[in-house]
Amino acid sequence: MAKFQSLHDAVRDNLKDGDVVAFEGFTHLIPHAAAHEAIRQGRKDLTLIRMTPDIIYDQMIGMGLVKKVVFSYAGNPGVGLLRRMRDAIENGWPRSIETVEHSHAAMANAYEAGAAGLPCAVFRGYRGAGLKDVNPEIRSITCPFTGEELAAVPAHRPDVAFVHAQKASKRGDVLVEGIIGVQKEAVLASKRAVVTVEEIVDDFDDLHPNLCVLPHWTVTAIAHVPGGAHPSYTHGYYDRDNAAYLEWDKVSADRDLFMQWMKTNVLEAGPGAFAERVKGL
Amino acid sequence: MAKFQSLHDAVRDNLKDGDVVAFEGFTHLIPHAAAHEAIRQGRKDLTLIRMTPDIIYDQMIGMGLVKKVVFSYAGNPGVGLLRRMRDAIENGWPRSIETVEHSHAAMANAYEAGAAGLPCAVFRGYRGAGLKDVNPEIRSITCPFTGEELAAVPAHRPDVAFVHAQKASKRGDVLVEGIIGVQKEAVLASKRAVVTVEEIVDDFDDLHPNLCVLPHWTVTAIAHVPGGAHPSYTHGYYDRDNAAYLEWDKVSADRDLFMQWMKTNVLEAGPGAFAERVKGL
Amino acid sequence: MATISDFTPNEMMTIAAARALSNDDVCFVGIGAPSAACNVARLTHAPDITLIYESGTIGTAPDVLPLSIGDGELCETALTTVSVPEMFRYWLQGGRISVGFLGAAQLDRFGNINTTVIGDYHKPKVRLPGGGGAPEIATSCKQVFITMKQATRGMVEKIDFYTSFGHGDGGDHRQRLGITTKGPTLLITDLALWKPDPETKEFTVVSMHPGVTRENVQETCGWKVRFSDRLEETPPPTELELTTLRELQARTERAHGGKKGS
Amino acid sequence: MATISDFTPNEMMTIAAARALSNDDVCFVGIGAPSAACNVARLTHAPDITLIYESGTIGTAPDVLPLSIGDGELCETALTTVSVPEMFRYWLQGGRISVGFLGAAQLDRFGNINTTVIGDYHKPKVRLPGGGGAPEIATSCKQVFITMKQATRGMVEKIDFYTSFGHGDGGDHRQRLGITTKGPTLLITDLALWKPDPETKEFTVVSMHPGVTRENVQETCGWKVRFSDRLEETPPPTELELTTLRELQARTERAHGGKKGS
Repeated sequence: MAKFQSLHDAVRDNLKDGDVVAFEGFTHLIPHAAAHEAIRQGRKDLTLIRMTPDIIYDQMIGMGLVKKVVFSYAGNPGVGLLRRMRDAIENGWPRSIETVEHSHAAMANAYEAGAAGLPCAVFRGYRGAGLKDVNPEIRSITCPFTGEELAAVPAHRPDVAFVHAQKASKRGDVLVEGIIGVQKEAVLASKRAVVTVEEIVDDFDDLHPNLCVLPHWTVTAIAHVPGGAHPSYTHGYYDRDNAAYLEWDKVSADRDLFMQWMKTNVLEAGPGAFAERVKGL
Repeated sequence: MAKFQSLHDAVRDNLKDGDVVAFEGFTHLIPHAAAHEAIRQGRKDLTLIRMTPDIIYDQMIGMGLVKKVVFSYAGNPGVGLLRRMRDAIENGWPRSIETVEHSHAAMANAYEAGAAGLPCAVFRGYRGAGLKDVNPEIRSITCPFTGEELAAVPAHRPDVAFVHAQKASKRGDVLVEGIIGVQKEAVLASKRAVVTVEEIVDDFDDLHPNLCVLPHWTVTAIAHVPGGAHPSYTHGYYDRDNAAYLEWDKVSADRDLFMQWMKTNVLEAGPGAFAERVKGL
Repeated sequence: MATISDFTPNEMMTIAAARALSNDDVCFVGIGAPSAACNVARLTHAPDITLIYESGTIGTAPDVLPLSIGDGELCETALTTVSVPEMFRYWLQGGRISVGFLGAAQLDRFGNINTTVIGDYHKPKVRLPGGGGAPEIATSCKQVFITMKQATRGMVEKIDFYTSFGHGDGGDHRQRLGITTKGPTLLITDLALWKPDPETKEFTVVSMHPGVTRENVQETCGWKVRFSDRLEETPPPTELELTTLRELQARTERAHGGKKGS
Repeated sequence: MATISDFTPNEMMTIAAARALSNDDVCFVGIGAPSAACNVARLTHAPDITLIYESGTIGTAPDVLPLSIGDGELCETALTTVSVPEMFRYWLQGGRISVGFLGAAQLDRFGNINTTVIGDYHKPKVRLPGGGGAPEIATSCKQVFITMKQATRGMVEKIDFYTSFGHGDGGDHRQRLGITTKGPTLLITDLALWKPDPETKEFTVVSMHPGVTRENVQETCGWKVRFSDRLEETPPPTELELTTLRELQARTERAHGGKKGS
């Protein structure tokens, strides 16, 4: 049953040291505010799952929260590489991290299987691809009807998922619109789910019947954080702040500059800052 | 690429003797007009796939079009049994039919796997259930990570699917709303797809982005048949004609009465009759 | 308080089933008695109960009882409506349903159900509709409630076909098959409430409805009935319960009664 | 008609890629050159082409080029937007994509691609972003077009990691792995068009862009280049193609250029 909480309390109650956690979003609705709260609270030894680790995973890795990343594409979307993640992988700074690497198809199927309560996902994939030689979690299964060999990967079952969404109703139901990514699957695959929202509305009575809605009993906590996806965007609310993505390429290129930026913009800031950041976008 | 055709021509071009065919719809949007056209054209030796065979399958079986039915629940929805299907199974009238029986979960997963281009569906099912002892198409697969035994069934890959929908755009894109059932999966799993629609509109420009839409290049033919789901209903257009469902229970109880009813209401009628039948509903 | 003469056995069955549901339940609802029971619960003591119909409607609150599991009313009053594959994958198999309701053509003392055939599967005397969602409802829901009217041809020593698995041969049979859910935990008939014995899993009468005798229960049941040592009497329907059920049925009759196209 | 001095090699590459697309194609589009090429095709000779971005947007018609594969513009102009699992299951794996576009950090003569690591996988010299959708785009799309700027460090004798499979060691290697799609059928660089030899599957230059010499092609390629016996010259961009591309890029610059929050 969804509990309305401050973001501070929602992160405190739902994210523990050593957790397997997914902050999901596919270019759209990236839960920046929630990731920053996790950094402020100094969680340790996290295993991060994400199809597209981007700035927030770069930040968490750079701040030393992370021991392992399970992913399929690690980049600053539309800009380039993730420099903090590279520094951790190539140089062990601030700590070495383990990586488990998949394709998008495998990751999407693994979330789907997690949401569906299955132990593994089965799909046609990885043929001729090198990842199956370096990732022991890529195995195969034989179709009992055709004999075709299909790929199998373990289902994702995070301890907790964080997602950002447009609206919650007062009862705690959540609406996600536009590019919906794997957010529904991430929430349903996880033991706990924390959602930050742009807006809380009385009810969802007038919604079209076939939208992407998460019932309140699938959500653990909801925090009202306007602008909480900045610098990514929220369909219907504000656009992507592309300058911030470009800025990150510079900030993340230098360890000292990175630490200073994090101090100013994350450690000494709070969720309330996000509403300001999206003004005019 | 969707071709706009009369229902007569769409059925003539897309349904052949001996085809494996799915007329899908889950209580809502049952493609009655398309099934009646198939009966008028006298197709033979069809294998019918359907989660919930109902009146139209009772009619096709009673008229002798069918050699095999793949299904999970055969009933007159909200009323009772399918008397023509029973007569075929129990007494071989007008011909004996083969049945391949699954659970809903298996059928839904088999359509999903078909849409996903996979040879089989994998799910947790049939534990302790008797169907796996009488249906050789229910097999198992072992999760390579946990050792759990999961059920596997062949994917559905019909030659042709028939569905009814609310709207087509002039370009041939199709919108399905409300209880969407397995229609999208049935269309995507099939080699060809024929859609009857209530209405043809200029475009879909104002639709919410996350609705159930079939792009024109996934549809083979579209026929404009207002009322084409009668006596089932079309969300946003007309309600279920419950009296017709009750009437069917009586009509189908007697072979002669059945034949007479089919002559009057199907063989000597045409798709144009459906618009009349939904007036006032 | 209503008295025995004021209600029918069917009404008592529906209301007893409604009482077994709580506000936090997420129910997979079938048509007929389960649908009435779930909606009476929602309209009385469990306003926040979540009702799910296998057609894909989640969180429905119909004003009248649906004619089928896919009525437009269910979709219009639902929080959201998903595809049928999603319903069976994410919602049922995903383990999110707390109570699944099943009816039965044949039932045995261990809660195994047949709705497939009477007689031999390949040469059936009567071909019934089949299992539909039941095989997986029986194993994926956290627990299963069964409702049926008692009759010797329905409550039988041995069912002709295992459409859905209850407790099998009893004891730990579920666990031995790798099933982790509880299975049938309650049988609600028009005469009594039954619960599985904690050890043997045989259904045992724990409460008889007002005015019902042990003989009534035994003579409508095809196996030798076990009665609990602490047999209770089911409280009769309250005025609120009975009024709610009857008004629901009256609204349903008015809504669906005379509807017919040209 | 434009002449050689009027366009850049990058523009020629994008326009040559656009020309390879037809009105009936369903394209899985990546960011960068593929996105520009697909949209130039849509705005010139292929107005009905279907563009799909892996974020879930089907049938997009963006007025400006997206910054990422998940821009709001893609969703707003799409026919429909589906979930990412559905995109990869029903649309890509379902075999509905006629052309998949891939870029490469490293490419070999058989169209095998590396975008994962430079150096050893476990001790990388450079950790690149990784494969994303590429491993399955390479095998599920009916055919694959590759675009990249020529450079010896990119077009190499042996790639460090097989992110996605092209023609493997050449010949029938795809078929031997049970892959039924065609794989890379066209390589569009800033200097030339390449197609796989029908037998060996080695990429062969079939057309050089205006003003490009064999030496230009060889000195920017890390393997010994094979040229077709019937080598053609790529027609230069037409006025319409060049204007369309430049206007698209100008609109894109205006739309995304200065945007910054507080």
